[in-house]
Amino acid sequence: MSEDIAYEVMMDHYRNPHNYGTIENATNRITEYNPICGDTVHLEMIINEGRIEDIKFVGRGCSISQASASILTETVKGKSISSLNDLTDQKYLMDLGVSLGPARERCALLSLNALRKAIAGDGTAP
Amino acid sequence: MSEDIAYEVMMDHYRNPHNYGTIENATNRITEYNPICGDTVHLEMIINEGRIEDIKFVGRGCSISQASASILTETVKGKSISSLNDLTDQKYLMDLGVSLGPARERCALLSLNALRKAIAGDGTAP
Amino acid sequence: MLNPTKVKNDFPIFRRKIDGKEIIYLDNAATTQKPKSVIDAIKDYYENFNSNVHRGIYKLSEEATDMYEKARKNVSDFIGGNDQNGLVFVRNATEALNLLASSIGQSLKRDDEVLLTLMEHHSNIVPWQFLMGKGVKIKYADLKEDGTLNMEDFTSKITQHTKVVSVTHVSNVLGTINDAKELARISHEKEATFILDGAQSVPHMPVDVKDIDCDYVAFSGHKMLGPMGIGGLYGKPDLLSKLPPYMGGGEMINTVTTEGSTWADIPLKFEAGTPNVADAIGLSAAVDYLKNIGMKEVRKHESEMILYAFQEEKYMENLKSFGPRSLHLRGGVYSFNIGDIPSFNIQRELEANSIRISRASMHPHDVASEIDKEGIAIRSGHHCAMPLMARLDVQATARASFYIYNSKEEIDKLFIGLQNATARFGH
Amino acid sequence: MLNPTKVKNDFPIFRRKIDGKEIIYLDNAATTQKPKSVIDAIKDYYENFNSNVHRGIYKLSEEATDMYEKARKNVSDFIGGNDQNGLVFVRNATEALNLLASSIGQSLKRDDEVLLTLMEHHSNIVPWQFLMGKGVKIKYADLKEDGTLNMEDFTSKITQHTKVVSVTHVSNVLGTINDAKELARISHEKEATFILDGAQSVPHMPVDVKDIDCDYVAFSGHKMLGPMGIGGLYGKPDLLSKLPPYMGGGEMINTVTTEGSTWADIPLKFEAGTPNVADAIGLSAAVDYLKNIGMKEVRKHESEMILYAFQEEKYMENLKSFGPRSLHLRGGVYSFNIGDIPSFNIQRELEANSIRISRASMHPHDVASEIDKEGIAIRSGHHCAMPLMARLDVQATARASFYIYNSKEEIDKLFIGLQNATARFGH
Ligand SMILES: Cc1ncc(COP(=O)(O)O)c(C=O)c1O
Ligand SMILES: Cc1ncc(COP(=O)(O)O)c(C=O)c1O
Repeated sequence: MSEDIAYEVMMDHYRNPHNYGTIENATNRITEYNPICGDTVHLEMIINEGRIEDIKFVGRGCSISQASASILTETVKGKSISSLNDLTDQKYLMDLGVSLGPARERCALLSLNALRKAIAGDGTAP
Repeated sequence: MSEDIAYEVMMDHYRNPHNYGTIENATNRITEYNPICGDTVHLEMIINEGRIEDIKFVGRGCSISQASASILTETVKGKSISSLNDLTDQKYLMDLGVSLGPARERCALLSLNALRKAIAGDGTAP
Repeated sequence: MLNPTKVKNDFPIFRRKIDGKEIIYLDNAATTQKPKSVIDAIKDYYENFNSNVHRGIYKLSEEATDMYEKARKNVSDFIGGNDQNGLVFVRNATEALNLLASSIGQSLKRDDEVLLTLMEHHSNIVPWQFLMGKGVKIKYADLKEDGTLNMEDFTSKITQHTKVVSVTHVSNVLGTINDAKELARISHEKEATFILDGAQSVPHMPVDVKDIDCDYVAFSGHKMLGPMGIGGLYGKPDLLSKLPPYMGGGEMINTVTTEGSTWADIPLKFEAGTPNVADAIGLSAAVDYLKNIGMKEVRKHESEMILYAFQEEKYMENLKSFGPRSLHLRGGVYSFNIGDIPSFNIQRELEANSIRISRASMHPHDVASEIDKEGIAIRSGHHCAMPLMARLDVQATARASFYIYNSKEEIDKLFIGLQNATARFGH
Repeated sequence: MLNPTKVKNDFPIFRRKIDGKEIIYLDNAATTQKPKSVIDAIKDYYENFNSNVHRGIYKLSEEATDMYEKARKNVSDFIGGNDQNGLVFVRNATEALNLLASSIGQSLKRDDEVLLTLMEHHSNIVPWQFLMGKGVKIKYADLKEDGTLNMEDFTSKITQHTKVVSVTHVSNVLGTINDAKELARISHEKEATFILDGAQSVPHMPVDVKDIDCDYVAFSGHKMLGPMGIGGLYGKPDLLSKLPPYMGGGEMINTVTTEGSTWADIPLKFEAGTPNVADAIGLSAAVDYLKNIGMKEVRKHESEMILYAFQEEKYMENLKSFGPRSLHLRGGVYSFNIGDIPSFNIQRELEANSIRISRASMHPHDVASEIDKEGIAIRSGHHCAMPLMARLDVQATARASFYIYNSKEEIDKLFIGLQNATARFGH
């Protein structure tokens, strides 16, 4: 995937986010916030027997942070929690396929960090 | 007076200080201390009807601070307090006749500052 | 009249091109670029005079001490101080405000009040919040819709419990210029200490502490062409003398024994440890540079820049800019958004039922990122003023802030850049 | 092997002559001179990269942030930290120690004890004394006659009330090298926090925080070839994370509302306000310079210098030098007096019945002044260690302190200068 195409994919996710919304019977919820810029992502998910059965997000922020949230939910929905161990920051950024500056990388990683915290139980639930 | 001679005069005061000692019935006493270097001058004096009737000092410090104390006691003994108003830092340094760097000027002024404070009543007495 | 293109020649950094493009630097409220004379002053110090000050009896140290104290006098004079002992060198405005909150705070008690405003920078909020633990109350005067301070609200919130009023002279987001003199008058009427956060005023307009009659002023060297790592705290000498010290250590003492210590006179009482002599001298060179231009000229130039931005913004669809429109109430700070960027609220987001980035909106980060591609540096985010963001109900803004090397052509390029960015983004 | 004469060529200041004489700079414990590479690094930053860090989305700010964080890693690695988040940039060792005393102090209660030693610098005394107001007790471990720490006294003074032990690694007066590892071990056995004042060790010998197992270390950039205005506080990351912040403001927060605030992660939690990016980069260049020489070589050179001073001092009548004689317990600091310079005591002075400057004594100020005339810079005074002066019963000492650009020839000149000075003074 060329970087231009990857960028277009991201912009598409930004304009037409997937899994946008909340989940009534969520088991884990979290609102994560980037102190440097104020970008916000709120995640809700149902975790059952070590698997992310459903996940949705609501957010407000720049294209990178919101597109990334949309892509992340797509990526992890249905996956086992243990498989997340392999999803390092670096791998995730690489998968996105666009080269971001260090400042924007933090935007892209916001939802992944939120997800990790929610799973670790830092979020509120239900 | 050439600067060399002035310097010799100072060294003479340092080696053979005038008015060295204490005064039993002193009206004003003060110990003044240069925080930058630790030089110390202790002054004792009898002030009567606005006049410095007697003044002595005890001290420990560099040649400049101790010579200056000796010279100062000579200068002000018998003088009226009001005449001290004219004895500014600058005049005093000029009268000493040697050019000191800013750091050593503070040494030279230690006893004059002590005198002013003692007269203003900052010292202990009797 | 100030010629920004000529001024620009004095700043080595503008010789640099990034990806073949000239640098258009519009983030001056964050930090400013340095003229050659400032860089040279630092270099000259390290190459010819470097040594520790105040205690050395040898030549280098005497020279360095002399230069350091002359820098103090120069900076003190610049803000109208008539006693250089009222000028304490600190790292930056943040340290100055922490010093004040901590040292003044020692005498504050439960239910004493500190009055701030909703347009303060975090540096003039958090240090005061540290005092909440012992029961000190922090109040915030509100703004009016035009972005100026709501004086009625301010006056109603200052009470006989108010011990400290601390207000920014110029908002780093709205550009609002507060009436420091009037705020000082009201504060003193209530016997409150009046502190001015001068971080955004001292670099940009004539500031006279005597005329304002403020008790303390905080400012940063790096925001006024000077080096990083140095700033100023001005205080009325009699007040400073009574204030307990902040940090302890070398320089600031009179005597130290195992039983306890006594303090040096001001300003050294507040300068614990080896001071940043090189950067104090650098700041003094910055002051010389600014004096040479003239602070009235600086102010006039920035007014013209803002006026020009007001004229040109009209052609940008969906652009909303913040802050007062009257030029005499407005510094050279220009915050704006493309469309609405409301603060995050799940309920609200859900009702809108989608990210609702209507094509007309563009998040300020995206704005900054996009125009960076054209070599234009602006800031985006909360600008360390989160309570103000909440008050304005925005998540973030984009901000262009002007200084003496910025020209109208650069504003043209900013708006062209914005046009291009929204065009690229909008479909 | 280190060749000081070659090293000297890297330092522009030594090209200067004062009154036709080369500069012999022997006041390195106060501050050190700067190599060209450090001055260039600062210049290069201001000329090509200057901007505010951490928040800008544009290129300059991203580059500056990257350089700043690389500097942090370089400095952290230099002292053996294995997590750069444990390295907080501060102004100097004094600020680091104040930060620790203030932040750790928040959890100290009446009758908790802080154990220091009698050889501490004021910067490691006064900040702790600030806690006496709330009933914290400060104890001081004594020295032995040879100028080393009295370990028995130290061990007897550390109790179950001791919450903090803070000790200098190397005395800035005696040159004594304390056994930091052993002191850390004893402190931890008693569950006390162990703080090392590394101001005189980090510049002069290999220091490995992991090996020592100290909880915190404070040091100053300007004493290790780096610029003024920057220094380091190392802390074990888990301890630092739990420590409350010191200053409040920009950078160090996570959220700020009118109700209160939450903090950023370390190290930013402790870096309120715009950091001194330029000088952090300068310090990193200094670290590179030192790494290139090798800290073992630095240490060896200074040992040789001290040994040479021990050999040459014999020819100076009436010279008394202080501090341990064993080279492995001794850094490159050489304090001495010509004759006795006891501390001031009216009774004693009167008994002697005159100033009693026997011809054999020469006050350290006079010593420093006289040899300054020959271009040699040494310090005289209490060296910000008044409790140590009281313990040694001296009013002041003269001090020569060595670094990588000092040579044996310079020590020769020092002693010749002293000979000449006493000769001029003695009659
Ligand atoms: C109004 C205001 N106050 C205080 C500060 C803090 O300045 P510094 O980060 O230099 O301490 C700033 C700068 O961001 C500011 O704009
Ligand atoms: C042992 C020791 N600790 C602390 C300090 C304080 O260093 P600074 O003045 O750079 O904060 C010094 C320097 O004088 C020192 O020698």
